[in-house]
Amino acid sequence: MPLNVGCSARPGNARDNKTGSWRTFRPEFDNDKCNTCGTCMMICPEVCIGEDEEGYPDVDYDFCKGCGLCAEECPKEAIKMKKEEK
Amino acid sequence: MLQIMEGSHAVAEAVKLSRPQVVSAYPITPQTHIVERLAEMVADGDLNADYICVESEFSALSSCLGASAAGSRVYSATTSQGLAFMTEVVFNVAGMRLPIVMTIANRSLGAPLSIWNDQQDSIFLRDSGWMQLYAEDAQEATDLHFIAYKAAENYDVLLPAFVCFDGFILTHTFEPVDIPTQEEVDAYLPAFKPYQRLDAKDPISFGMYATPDYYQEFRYEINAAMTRADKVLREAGAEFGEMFGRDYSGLVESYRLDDADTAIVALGSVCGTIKDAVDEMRKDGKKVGLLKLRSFRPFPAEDVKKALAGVSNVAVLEKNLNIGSRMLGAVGLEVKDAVYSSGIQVHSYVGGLGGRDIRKKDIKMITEWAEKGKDDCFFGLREEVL
Amino acid sequence: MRELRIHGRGGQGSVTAAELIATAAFKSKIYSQAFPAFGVERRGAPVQAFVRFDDKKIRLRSQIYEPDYIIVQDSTLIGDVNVFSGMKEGGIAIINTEKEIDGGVPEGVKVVKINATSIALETLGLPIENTTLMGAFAAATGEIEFDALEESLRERFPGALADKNIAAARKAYDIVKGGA
Amino acid sequence: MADNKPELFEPGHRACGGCGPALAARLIMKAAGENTIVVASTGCMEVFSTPYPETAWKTPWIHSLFQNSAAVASGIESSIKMQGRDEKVVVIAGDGATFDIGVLCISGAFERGHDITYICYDNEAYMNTGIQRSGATPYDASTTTSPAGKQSTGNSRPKKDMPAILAAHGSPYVATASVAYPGDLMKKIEKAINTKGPCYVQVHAPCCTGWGFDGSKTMEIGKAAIDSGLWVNFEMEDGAVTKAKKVKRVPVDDYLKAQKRFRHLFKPEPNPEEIAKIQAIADKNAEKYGIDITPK
Repeated sequence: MPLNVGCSARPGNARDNKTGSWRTFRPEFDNDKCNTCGTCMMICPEVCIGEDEEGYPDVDYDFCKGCGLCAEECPKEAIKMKKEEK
Repeated sequence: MLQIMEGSHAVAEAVKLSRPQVVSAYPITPQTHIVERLAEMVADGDLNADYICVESEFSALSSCLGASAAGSRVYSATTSQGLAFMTEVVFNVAGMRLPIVMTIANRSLGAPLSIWNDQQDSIFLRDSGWMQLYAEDAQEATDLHFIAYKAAENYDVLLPAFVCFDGFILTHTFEPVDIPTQEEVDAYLPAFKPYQRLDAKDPISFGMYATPDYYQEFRYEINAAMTRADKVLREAGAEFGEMFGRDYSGLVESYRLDDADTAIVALGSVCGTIKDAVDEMRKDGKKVGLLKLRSFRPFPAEDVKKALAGVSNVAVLEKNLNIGSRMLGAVGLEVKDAVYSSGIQVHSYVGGLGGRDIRKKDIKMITEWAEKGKDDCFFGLREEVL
Repeated sequence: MRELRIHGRGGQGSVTAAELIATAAFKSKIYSQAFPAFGVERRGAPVQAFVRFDDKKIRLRSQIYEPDYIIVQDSTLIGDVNVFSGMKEGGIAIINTEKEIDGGVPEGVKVVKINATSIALETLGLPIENTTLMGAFAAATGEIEFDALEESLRERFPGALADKNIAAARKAYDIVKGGA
Repeated sequence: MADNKPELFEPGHRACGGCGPALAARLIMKAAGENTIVVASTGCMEVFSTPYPETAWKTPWIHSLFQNSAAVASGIESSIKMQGRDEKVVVIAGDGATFDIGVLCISGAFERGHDITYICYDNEAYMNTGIQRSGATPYDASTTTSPAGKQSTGNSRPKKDMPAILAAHGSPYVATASVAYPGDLMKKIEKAINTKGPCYVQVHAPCCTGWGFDGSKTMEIGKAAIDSGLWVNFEMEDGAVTKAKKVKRVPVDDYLKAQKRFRHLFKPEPNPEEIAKIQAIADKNAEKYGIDITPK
């Protein structure tokens, strides 16, 4: 790939870097407890919690670093952090 | 049209005719007359630009950087301490490949504080990635601004440029200058078309950081662009010559060098005094000539080699001091490299620092020194105060 | 090439005088160059400004050490400053004074005295002598045509002020011409 | 409840898990919207979001140097104004860039009245270079250049009052916010961007690595700072405080105890004298901004 003049880049290609490999703990979501309030989606520093068709959290594990912020902040305690098994 | 005016005002006219959209500068002697005139032009509506009245040189060039990245043709001017204060941004602008043109009203660097002329301020930034063009008189200073924009904005170059002209000696001198018309300049220098710009409709990230995997390649590219600038500057200079009748197709200019045994090499306004001195020495039967360097970056080594091919001795008149180097001046180092292994003797003679006047008799003296092979040294030194 | 050195005090318009003389020379089809002594002098301190005249492009950039002409804007400078320093034989010194010059005038230098201060006071109502001295310079040296000087003054100053300055210069011009 | 505002800060960036500044960037960009040009200072956020050739930013973004973002933004604003364009120019810079090295450029830009929004993500030290003290570091925090030791209880000076400095420049809108309250943060960013003239928002962005807490606790720490009175969320319009978040204050101890940077105040022995000084800072804040909820 030729160098871009002025050390510039087209936007959004940070996605080439799959930070999910950093994870040692993995958030698991219990949709029975979830009230789809969206807190986890809003506060994820990785911007990797989306919504599924029914409005429940849908994690992109390609990027989730397993920080546990979502689990900590979930008002319904619907997210549990589990040790990654690789 | 030929008019008589102050050198600074001639440069301000050239800047106006180049149609910058953003001008950002901080006042510093002896650059002030340029920016004051530009501010007047903006105030009177003669120049359709935003004049950012910044709080420092550091912000002057930083705001130019932003304005250029956002897609405007921009201009700044400074000198000496101001240039030193912007140093970090100077390197940054080149690295981001922004074609900013900045006038340097050459002045010495403190300490001791001195407002007077030498060329240490621009010379010390030789590795920054900016082109460095030097003017002999107000006319050349005027013309080089158009050429600088044209070359800087060329996609094969995309490097910023200093147009250097000697503080006071040129900035504050009244002399006849041919100022072209707006139509003529527009025909030579079309509206700025940025290679890329900050634009919400087509976003880019600009000025990212590079890991060891990439950094060296970026620096390689800057150097390659500077190498290409040699050709682009010549072409821009030749085209200028065709349109305006003043030829700048060469990055060096030889004066009575054809049969010369000794050559004097110099940059800037002192070349005028040297030409007069050469004429007088020629009358006395001395085979001496001048090689004037119009560009120090890119350094036209091949031209220098060719121009000096027939001479035995070279006196490089240095208005800078290469402290700690065996070769006393930075220009001499480059000249010596250009003629390496040719057997030509090259000497740096340092003088005119901090505004010390350089007279024809000084030129004659260093010519004799070079003929005798006198080692690098200062000239015009007041031994009695040492 | 001919060279002029102007001696004045900060605030007396020496630099303006140099510029206007160079402009008038330019308009008289002579190649000219004007520049100040590059200094940091404040109001009242002795200052200098320079003009060169030639039939071809002027390349020389050094200061002026051996002038053909000098203008002394203020005779109180004589004594403080060696205003005649380096003057060429056959040179002309235009001095704003009505008094005798006691010594110091080099051999072969012609002194043209003019009471520019009183002319300026009469004509301009202000003791600003530089334009008056330009008239004297034009008459004494023939380097610049009076019409060209008039044109330069008209470009520099607005309407009535230009008229007054031209009148002052004219008066000095006529006096010097008459005395010649 | 996920809102519909587009995400303009992308995953794949290299911030620590649970990074407060990364969350700040995401929220700021959601509030700012697509018609925004971002100017970044050298710092942790710049480094974790733009290693060439990967960038996490989806709007135009530029980085020049550590200390010149406000000046770069001035130039961009001037440039797009001259081109008749209408993008919003937003600086996002850390506290070192803002409180310390960039003050000259910020002061100039604010005095000149450029239509820019300057956002400081305040994580209270130089995190990019390894947790050195800045002018934003709170009293007694132990950093690598203000370490607690036998003769030292950490940083010896209180936090600089940057909002007051910028309000004194005549800024029409100055606000503080915290990543712990995303809705409030986004509202303030929007208000700043839509207010003409130079506006300033200082965002408390807890740094798990620099402050010494688990990345899962970023929001909790942010809230605790506010509950203690050591951080106050307020707004200033034309130089006057118009709003401040009221709290039922709790003693500062809990907030301090939760972070390694204050551990020396409790271990090996508690240092009630120093803790009292920090409590006094919180009390002064409470009085100044009137944040205490008085029992009815």
